[in-house]
Amino acid sequence: MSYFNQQQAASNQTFMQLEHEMEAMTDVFNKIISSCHTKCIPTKYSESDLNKAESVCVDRCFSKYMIVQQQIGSKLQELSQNVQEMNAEAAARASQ
Amino acid sequence: MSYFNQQQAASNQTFMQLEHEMEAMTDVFNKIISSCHTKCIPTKYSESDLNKAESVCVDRCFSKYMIVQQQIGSKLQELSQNVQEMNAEAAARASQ
Amino acid sequence: MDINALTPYDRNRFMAMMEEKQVKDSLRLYHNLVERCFLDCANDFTTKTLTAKEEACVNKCCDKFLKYSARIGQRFAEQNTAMVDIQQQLISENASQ
Amino acid sequence: MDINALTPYDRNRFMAMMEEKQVKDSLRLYHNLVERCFLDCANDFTTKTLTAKEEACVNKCCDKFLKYSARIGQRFAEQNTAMVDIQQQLISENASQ
Amino acid sequence: MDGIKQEEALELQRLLQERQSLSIFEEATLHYTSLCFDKCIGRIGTKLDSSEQTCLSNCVERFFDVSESVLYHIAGSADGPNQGQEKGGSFF
Amino acid sequence: MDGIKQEEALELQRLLQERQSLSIFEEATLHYTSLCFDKCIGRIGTKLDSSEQTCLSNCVERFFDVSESVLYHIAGSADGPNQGQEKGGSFF
Repeated sequence: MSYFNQQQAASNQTFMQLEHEMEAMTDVFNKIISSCHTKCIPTKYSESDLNKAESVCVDRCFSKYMIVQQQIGSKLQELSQNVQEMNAEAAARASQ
Repeated sequence: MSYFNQQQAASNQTFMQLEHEMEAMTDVFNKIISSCHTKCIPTKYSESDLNKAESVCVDRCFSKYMIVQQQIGSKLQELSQNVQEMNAEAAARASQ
Repeated sequence: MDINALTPYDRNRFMAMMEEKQVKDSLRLYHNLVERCFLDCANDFTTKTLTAKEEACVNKCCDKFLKYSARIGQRFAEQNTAMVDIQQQLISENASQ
Repeated sequence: MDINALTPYDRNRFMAMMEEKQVKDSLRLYHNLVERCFLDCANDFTTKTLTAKEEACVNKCCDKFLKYSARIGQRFAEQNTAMVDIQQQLISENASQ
Repeated sequence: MDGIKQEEALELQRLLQERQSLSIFEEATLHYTSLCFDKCIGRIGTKLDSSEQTCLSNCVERFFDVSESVLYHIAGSADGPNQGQEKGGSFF
Repeated sequence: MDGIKQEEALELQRLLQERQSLSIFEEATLHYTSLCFDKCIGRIGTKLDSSEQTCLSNCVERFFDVSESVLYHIAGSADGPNQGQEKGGSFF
């Protein structure tokens, strides 16, 4: 099987990256749908359309979620780097 | 492969029934834990033990859940029988 | 991510994946809607069918959720232009074949 | 369901299944506890660690949930005596080997 | 597969089907039980009172009514809220 | 597998590992984002105010603190609330 020639390997890699990205985006989308509905849409349903307040809330909720996501991502990266640094220091001390 | 002799087949069937039963029971258990906690355990955690009111609530909540489960099961069976009867009648009419 | 690296075979895989995703998303949307509108609107339980008030509530609940969901989708697409461009490119190339 | 129909091989499979289940249940319990006690107890967020009050809350939250869970477990076992008997029989037969 | 006779194969198939349909029924019972319990029963009193009983006996059918209503509603507005979704496209 | 050279196999392995660890990081980001968003942000105002900001910057670490606390607590009471659970047993 000559499946793994250069071109097909590159194509497959691109496909898998796209697939992975789509999946991650779907997960985030669904979390936002859930969280922002709780915070912005009252449950008494007096009308079919989103009124002005609800629309504004939804837009703001979305931006905030994106900001929070970025901050959490940075925080996790910072914390994991700290762990890596601690491990490196411990390894350095152990080998002395 | 003589895997499917009588004894082993019966044993395997028993095993799969047990496995299935355990899985179903675990699902019900987890649903009850979730639902009854909401209804019985306040979130301010003033003490480590369940007080009398909470214990009584938990016991009652559990029994009620079991009763509801039985009622829902009967209702679903009744509804599916109705559908089967309707399908049988429709088939009988169609073949005339 | 170089889209032009995709072979015709993998382009088809991508289109198939998108269609499958759309089906899954529609199913999920349906189940979410039913559960939400049931929890929020069905409160009477004394009649043999939904009351007119409950039916009206369910309709508004659906409309509102769909519009809400579309708005989030718009904001989301604005945020993820790269992916949207990729999708658009692959779809139009597929359509012109 | 005839337990005596189980061959020694399948009895071992059952014991292995039970152990795996216990591990899964413990993990689930842990994750549930952490999420619940975090949501209910962590409210300060102005300090670099949990406050003494928050720590105390987490401890009580854990204790309460474990006792609550055990109580439900007891009621559940009383309701499902058939399965409990089966488990007890298989465990004691396994122990006496 | 050696040793599997025709009748055993048919028996196996029947068991698998049975287990599948039991499983779907069990899934439904599990789901509607927790849904209707959470919906119909508020404060845990001494026993299930009549309004709770009424709620429970109508719960499943009202859920089906809502399912039907939502499906009809979505199908009707298939061109509306899905603007931007072309065939095979998503754009979320 | 024909046609796969040593170097391609190593490259594939590296990519799989990379994808795995990215995935764990992404999973964690997804989970903590929704948790901290729901926890720290109540009413949606014009912008994130300072108390919300403080909450967010401390949220993840407080979650780890609670995880540690719970783990320590469960490990300590391993003989208590699990009465009836014998080795391999369950009794729920």
